Amino acid sequence: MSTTAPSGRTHPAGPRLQAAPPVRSGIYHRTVARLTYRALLGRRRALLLFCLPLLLLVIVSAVRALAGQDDGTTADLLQGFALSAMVPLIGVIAGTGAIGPEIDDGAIVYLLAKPIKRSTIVSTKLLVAIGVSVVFSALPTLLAGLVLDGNGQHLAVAFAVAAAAASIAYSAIFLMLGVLTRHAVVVGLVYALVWEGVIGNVVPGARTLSVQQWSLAIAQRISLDSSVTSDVSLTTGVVFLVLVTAVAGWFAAHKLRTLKLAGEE
Amino acid sequence: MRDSRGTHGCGADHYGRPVTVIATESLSKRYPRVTALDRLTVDVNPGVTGLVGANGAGKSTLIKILLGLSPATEGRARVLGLDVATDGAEIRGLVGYMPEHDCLPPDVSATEFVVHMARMSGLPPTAARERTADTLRHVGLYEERYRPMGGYSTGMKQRVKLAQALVHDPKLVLLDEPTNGLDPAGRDEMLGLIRRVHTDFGISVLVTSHLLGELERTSDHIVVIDGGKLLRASSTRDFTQETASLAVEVTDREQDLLVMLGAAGLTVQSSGHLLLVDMADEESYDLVRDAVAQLGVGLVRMEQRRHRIAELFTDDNPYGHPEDGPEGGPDDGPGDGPDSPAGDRAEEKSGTPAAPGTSQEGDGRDAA
Amino acid sequence: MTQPDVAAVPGPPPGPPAASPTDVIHNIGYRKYDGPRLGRGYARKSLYSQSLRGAYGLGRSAKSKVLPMILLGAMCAPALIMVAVAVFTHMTKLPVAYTRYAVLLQAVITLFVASQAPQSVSRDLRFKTTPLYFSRPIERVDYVVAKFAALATALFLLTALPLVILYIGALLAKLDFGDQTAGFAKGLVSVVLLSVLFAGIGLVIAAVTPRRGFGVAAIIALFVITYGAVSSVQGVAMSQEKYDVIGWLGLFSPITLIDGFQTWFLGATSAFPNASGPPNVAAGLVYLLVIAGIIAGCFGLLMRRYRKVGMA
Amino acid sequence: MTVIGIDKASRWFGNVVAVNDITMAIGPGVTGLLGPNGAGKSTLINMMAGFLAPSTGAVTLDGVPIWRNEQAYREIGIVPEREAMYDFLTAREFVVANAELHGLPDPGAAAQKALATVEMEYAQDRRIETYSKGMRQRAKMASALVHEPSVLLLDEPFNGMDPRQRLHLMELLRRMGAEGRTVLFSSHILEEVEQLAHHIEVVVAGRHAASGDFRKIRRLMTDRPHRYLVRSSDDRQLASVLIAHASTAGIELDWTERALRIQAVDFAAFTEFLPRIARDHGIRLFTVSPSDESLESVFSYLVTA
Repeated sequence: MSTTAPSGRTHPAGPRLQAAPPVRSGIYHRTVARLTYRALLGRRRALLLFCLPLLLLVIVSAVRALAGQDDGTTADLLQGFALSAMVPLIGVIAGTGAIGPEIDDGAIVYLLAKPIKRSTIVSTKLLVAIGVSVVFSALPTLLAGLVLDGNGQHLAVAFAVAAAAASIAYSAIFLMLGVLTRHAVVVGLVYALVWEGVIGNVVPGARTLSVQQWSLAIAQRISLDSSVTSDVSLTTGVVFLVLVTAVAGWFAAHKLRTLKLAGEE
Repeated sequence: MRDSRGTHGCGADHYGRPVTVIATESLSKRYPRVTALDRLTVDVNPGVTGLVGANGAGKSTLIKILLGLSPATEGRARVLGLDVATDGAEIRGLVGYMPEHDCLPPDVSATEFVVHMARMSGLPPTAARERTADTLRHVGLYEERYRPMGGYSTGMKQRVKLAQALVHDPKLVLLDEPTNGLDPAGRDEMLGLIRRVHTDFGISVLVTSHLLGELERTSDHIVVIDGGKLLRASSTRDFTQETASLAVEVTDREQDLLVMLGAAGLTVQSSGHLLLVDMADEESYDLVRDAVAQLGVGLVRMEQRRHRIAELFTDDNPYGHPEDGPEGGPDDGPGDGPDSPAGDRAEEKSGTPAAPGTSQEGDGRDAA
Repeated sequence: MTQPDVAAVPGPPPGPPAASPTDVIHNIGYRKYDGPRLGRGYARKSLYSQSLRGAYGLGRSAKSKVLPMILLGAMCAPALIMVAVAVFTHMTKLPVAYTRYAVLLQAVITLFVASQAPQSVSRDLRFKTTPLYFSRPIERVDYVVAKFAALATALFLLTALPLVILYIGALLAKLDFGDQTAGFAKGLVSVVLLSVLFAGIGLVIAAVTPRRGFGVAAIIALFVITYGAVSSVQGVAMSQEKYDVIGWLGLFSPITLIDGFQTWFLGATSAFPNASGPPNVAAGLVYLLVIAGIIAGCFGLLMRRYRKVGMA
Repeated sequence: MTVIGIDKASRWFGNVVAVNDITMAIGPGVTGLLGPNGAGKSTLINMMAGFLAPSTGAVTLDGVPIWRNEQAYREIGIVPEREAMYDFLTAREFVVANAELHGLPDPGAAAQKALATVEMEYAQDRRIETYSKGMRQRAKMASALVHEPSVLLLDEPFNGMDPRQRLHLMELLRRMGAEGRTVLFSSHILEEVEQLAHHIEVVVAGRHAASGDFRKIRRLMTDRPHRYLVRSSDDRQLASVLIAHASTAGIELDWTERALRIQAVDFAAFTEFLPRIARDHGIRLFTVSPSDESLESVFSYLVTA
């Protein structure tokens, strides 16, 4: 994003609207991104971002030490812990954290009161959230897979790709929640733990409407291990992932555009 | 405890009966980066005392030390004759504290909350209930006291905060910005209440405020702390002494009046819509009166200007700066703002003559 | 005790009809208080009882009673059913050991901690009520002790009540008095420890998350994730038949800590895979030390936390 | 010359009407937006800041609607009431970020200039979370000034500031106004408004209650009795002369103040009559002091009206 040259006039009076350059649009604004990164990684909640992948690696190291190299165990752990617990949790933290606290404490004003399209703000924050959650979930998943059985049956790569795809969708969903409600983290956790963690694993019908299953479809395609199965086809999975990401992102932008920072009188 | 002499300078008479409510002796508090209090020596007498201090560490640090919650780096302080270093708990039993910030849980009623706080102060259950009912009535909370506090207005919340500080019948209350967030009507009521806390309840009050005008109106004494040091402590009357300058405002023809008074031998300056007349002697009053009468214009105002506490924070220049504010040389000390450039003085002068003088005369409070 | 107030203001002025002594206008102005001022101990007790009642929503809005009461019900219902079954089918022993009950219903206990620990301490932080406490005679340690004790007691009530039901039921079913009493006593010891441990962990998390929702979520996440991780790795160890490892792994989540402790010290049957509790004396002692260490650590963290919060 | 126009604007939240059919134009100079708590000041400012759409009516910047018009922010600088900023940044980083968000060609220089304007250079490399309220306020000001806006909107800017900080900010705003910017600030502290704004807009319960110079507003309310406190060399005689005059409704001798308290019904007649009659009777006037002309009492009239 190169900076366009606005009027650098120092005299305040006089209309500049006509002469002014257009409002900044696009999908990525460097400054918004920098602020978001620092908000996400510079605070206490970032600890959780580090803790969860660390926990995963500790567990897989322990398991590797116990069980040696084993494809079945690898698939179980990567699906049971990485994809169904860690990925959504990281998604909650990154997705809501990218925008929720700013709206909550009102600092978002400093972004909104700028000649920048609000859709640009949302898309930038979404990209940041995606970046952060991919780094903190797909990468550890890949590492965990390698530790467990060194990409045997392509399991490590399969689950890493699935985790990345899921991270994108989760980021969008939770970013939208962050715009919609002050209780985004709680709602997100309930969704992540209950829907994805329990219902998605137990109630068959719910599985078709589960980010975890959609991304599992990708893992199923990539891995050579027959124990990795999804309830949805690859096409369905990918279509749903794209659709959910796009709709959530659009809706978040729409909501931010009409966000009312009403006085609290 | 180390030193049980009659606390010279802490103003206690022979044995413990405090004449001063608060007495500090070269009290200092230093943090790694800032010095919050710097050898502060001040006595606070019974009555309502206003505390003025820059934002930041000083004020809250002093309150913490006085409540025995934070040790001083050096120096000593006594509250109600008790040493803050050793008798903290006892002091806190006899002192009430109303914080500046919100401190009320929204989901309980004022009654429940204040009863609970009364018990935290050591009142037995029955006494806690009875005193809560009385105290809430005294601060002006009636039916609302059974409703959850989340729905209260700012004024009602401030009343509950005051009630919890009074419920155990303290000898002294520390009120931190009690009028913060209140609109004019609410402020008038709160200031009236604060006066009553002293006059009717017999409780000494130390009240902080950033609004100097309201301290001038409410306090018997005023203590000004700046940069951790005592800038000045004296009675409000001393702070607001009359100056030798007479402010005159007329409905029309200021310039003519200025010329006339000048011709009559008076030194006159124009400031906004005011004329400032240096008082040579009593005759000056008559000269002004006659000049106005002769011009046939209305005499809106003629009063001696009073000093204001705000002057402590501006350049100590005499009145009569030109209206425009030049960019004053910024010489920031760490932590607080630079002295204001001279423009303040001029504008303040042209803007406020009504408020300070007259409200001091006694009308400000019964406006409601 | 209030009636004859300071009758300072006399009735009408000395006028024609002499005022009878019953005609008085009482002074209802400000009254001084010169009754007793009870000290820290009393304030601490008051805070304790208030917080304990608060944990069950007593003295608060009707809405805040709902969840704790439902959880208490959920905790007791299985015990009642078991007792009924035991009495009517003339069982020779209870279907569940006293020591096992809390482990089985850990989800309910977790929910209770997660909902009530934040309500106990996060509110004071969120709404900045803490300075009001510390500007009174009570000290930091009084506050922490009262809050800690109150939540531990609330948890003890939650976990001990079903055991009492089981015990009474067992006696009604004419099961062996000695066995039952011993089992009941062990169960009580176990839930005391559980209550203190869970209360400590819950309070520490709640005290660093002033936002109540975060606190609730963080507590649930901690209990669920650690338990999930421990049991899944235990599962792997089981499949590899490494039973000692199973026993050691229990150290890494709160409920399995309690399980390991009672398995070694109270002779309970472990709920671990293959019932593999702590493998040896050293392991048993480590369980005890870890539990004690966590409880002490939580207390220390709370004290530290409130030193900072103090009067902010 | 930049003007914010509010034209028959209303704003309601459900059935609560926060702003009720207000029309006003805010032009260059300092304007005080005054009203009791809950009067709708913040709602009004939020509409001017483009954070809230008017339910009916229009809020415009030089004729262009502000709502959903990001372009307007090139002209508008906002100092919000809420404390939160990006507290993990230093003030310099924060202001530079704001400059970048405005797309300024040299963000660093613009930021430095803004920080100099608010005299915050000495603390610009400390994190904002370490700041006092007054320093925060100045950092907010710097961020609002960084793009040299022609309109400055400040919601309760003096809240929580100490006397020095207050004086400093007043001076700053005064300067902004003198430079030809449109400066609007809201407050419920009359002392502040009185000292800073010649022009006031008063809102009460969502309605536009008054507009203009507050002294003139006071005089417009001629049906109100004007209260005066007068000290003279002969209060009794003065009282007896005054009470006979039609401009005076009531006189009271205040013993504690040793002064007359006078209710004037006809402001013009009374103020002209008083010096004349004093001169004619040889009574020396020491003090003639209108005791209800402060904004505070103007305001209480408006509120109770």
